[in-house]
Amino acid sequence: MWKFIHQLASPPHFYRIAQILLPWLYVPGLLLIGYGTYAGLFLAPMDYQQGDAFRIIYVHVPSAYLSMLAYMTMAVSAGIGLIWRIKLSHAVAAAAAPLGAWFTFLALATGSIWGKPMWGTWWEWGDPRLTSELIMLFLYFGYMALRGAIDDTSKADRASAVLALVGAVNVPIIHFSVEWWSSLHQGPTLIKEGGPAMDPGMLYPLLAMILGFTFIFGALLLRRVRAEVLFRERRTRWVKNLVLSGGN
Amino acid sequence: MDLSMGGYGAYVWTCFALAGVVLVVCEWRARLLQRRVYRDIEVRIKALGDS
Amino acid sequence: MSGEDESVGMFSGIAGIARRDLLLAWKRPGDVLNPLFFFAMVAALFPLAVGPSPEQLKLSGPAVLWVAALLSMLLSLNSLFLSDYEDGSLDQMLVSPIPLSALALGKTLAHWLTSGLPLVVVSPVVAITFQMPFSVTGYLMLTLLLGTISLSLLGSVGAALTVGLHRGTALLSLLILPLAMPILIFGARTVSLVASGDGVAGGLYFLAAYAVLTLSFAPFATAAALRISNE
Amino acid sequence: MTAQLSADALTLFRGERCLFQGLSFALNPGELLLLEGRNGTGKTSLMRAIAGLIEFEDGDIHWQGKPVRANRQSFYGSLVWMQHRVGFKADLNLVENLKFEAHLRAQSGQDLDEVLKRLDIDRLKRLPMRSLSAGQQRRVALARMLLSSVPLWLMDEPFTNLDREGRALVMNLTTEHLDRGGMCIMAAHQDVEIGGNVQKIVLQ
Repeated sequence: MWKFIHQLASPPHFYRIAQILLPWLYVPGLLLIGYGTYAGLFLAPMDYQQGDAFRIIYVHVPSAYLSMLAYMTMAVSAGIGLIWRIKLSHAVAAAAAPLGAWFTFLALATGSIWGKPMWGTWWEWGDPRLTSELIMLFLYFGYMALRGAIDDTSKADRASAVLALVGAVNVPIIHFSVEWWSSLHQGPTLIKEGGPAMDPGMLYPLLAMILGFTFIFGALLLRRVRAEVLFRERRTRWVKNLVLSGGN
Repeated sequence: MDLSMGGYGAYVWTCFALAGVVLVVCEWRARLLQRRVYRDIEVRIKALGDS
Repeated sequence: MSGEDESVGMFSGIAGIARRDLLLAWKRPGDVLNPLFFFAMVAALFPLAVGPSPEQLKLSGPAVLWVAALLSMLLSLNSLFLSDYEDGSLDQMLVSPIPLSALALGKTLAHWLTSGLPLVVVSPVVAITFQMPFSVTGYLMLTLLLGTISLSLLGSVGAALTVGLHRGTALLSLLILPLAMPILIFGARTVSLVASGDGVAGGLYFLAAYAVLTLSFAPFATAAALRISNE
Repeated sequence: MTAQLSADALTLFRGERCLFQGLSFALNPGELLLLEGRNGTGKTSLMRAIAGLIEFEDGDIHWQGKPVRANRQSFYGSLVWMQHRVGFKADLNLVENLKFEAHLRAQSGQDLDEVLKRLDIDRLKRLPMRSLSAGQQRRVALARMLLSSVPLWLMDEPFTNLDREGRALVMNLTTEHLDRGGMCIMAAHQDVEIGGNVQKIVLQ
């Protein structure tokens, strides 16, 4: 088992295996998203309070969930890279950040569009989730800016890893404090927490979307990590052989 | 099939379209990154030899 | 020739470096005063921009003072490790038997004493111009006291990460501001709550707990960041 | 018996460039290690890497048989480092600077005034560092080494900015330190006349 992990973490192996893995993530991901979109838009029953506008949650919730997942991926792999000095996991952290930022942006945009018919404004500071997402986006920007400011890859890896870990400690605190802050004036919330009360007809498409988005996130992550690995290993024999032989 | 989404069509469709755009952009950016790194290595090898 | 000596200890190291930085601040009072002037000026911008209505100023006072304090702390954080990095003192600190986290803590302590504490002291004067009653001012000082401790500690991590980078100033703000949001939220809201006559214990507990949390992890993160930045 | 300080198969990269590969040495009490080589050959980088400020790509340094990587603090308790940027605060005077140094590492207990007199900087005692010349600042860095009681001296280009008298002083002090059973690693691109046990590494 340990040997297998070690082998996977070796860049040439990872590079090859990731390529083989890609279709196994894309196909189920796209199928799930296809089903989720169709079922979410046309099959799921209408919410009696929000009408058809509630269907926005089928893209909002998965992207909000992914913005968290990407941050966790980033922080955990940065921590692993910092402690065990595994270069591959730094590459994962570097690849996760821009994806996380994009999904955070998507969560913010869809949340804001949802807010217009529901609250009558494009932006409602009273909603803790939107506010947390906004701070999340700033955290991603900070992380990517720090990475961009340091030329030396190994130095950038470790410095941004420290930042990611400090951020990871802070993320729950930020959520908690924003929650407290908005509770002071009884703001509206985007999604009701009533999980069990949700109609299965509404729930299954949502689960399909979340799972599908996660698969696609995995695929995008692998693609980016492959590029990162190629860049970091650009001076090694195997990369040169690969490029000389025109492989991919 | 109610494409107007009970009057909320503009909002709902914009959100789904936006999600599609973001996914496509992410995919495109990832491919672009890979291509760029690959081409840089090619240029390097041509310029400096493969030693 | 003994390698170890009892007189060189962690606490002596913390005290020593804090004393050195205080001495430096004493010889360059501008470094301490400029952020204070900045604080007062930012606070003065708001009444000028919003208008002189006393009701409005009273309402926005806690928020304005807190935002101004946060920005002023950021301003002074930028130079926290810069001169040590430039003149080679940081190298000397790195090869000392004193744990680097202890030295970082000492420097952060000095930073707080020369930037956080003066803000706490000056804040009542600025608060008067926002029509803040004296009963509320006490709470403003208390929240600033707890909040600036966390800001100094959290900021030292950012300062350590950006030391030696070009365009470090803007980057530092970008890194620290989102992390500092909880401090701002609890600091400013707690004062506002006092002003409107509500309970405040929750906010104060949070600020105290957060200060303890940052105290326990920030020095180590700062030390790790310094080693990386100084390569 | 294992050497006090030993390095095996060190490899160091700076950016894309490999500075050296498979470098090994061993140092025992009373010995001097001279690092020679033209500018840009990596003397300073090697020095910084020995001090643990940059990491070797490969290889390990052992202090008293234990890897430095895992026992940083005890290694740092045994060395003092004189580098190009002397590491003093320009706004503080000589005594204030040296007093602060006493918090950073073990002190030999030598009298400060005597040390300063020996280095011929006692009359500069109360001047802020910024008003001292580069050579005088180097002498203060020497005072830091004399005042500390550590066995290993790391000296990066100790002769820069010093006149002939100053250079002789550095050599005398180093010889004395070696005679006391100390060790020294010195990077220099000048002739060094220090008797005794001298090893040389020439970096290309």
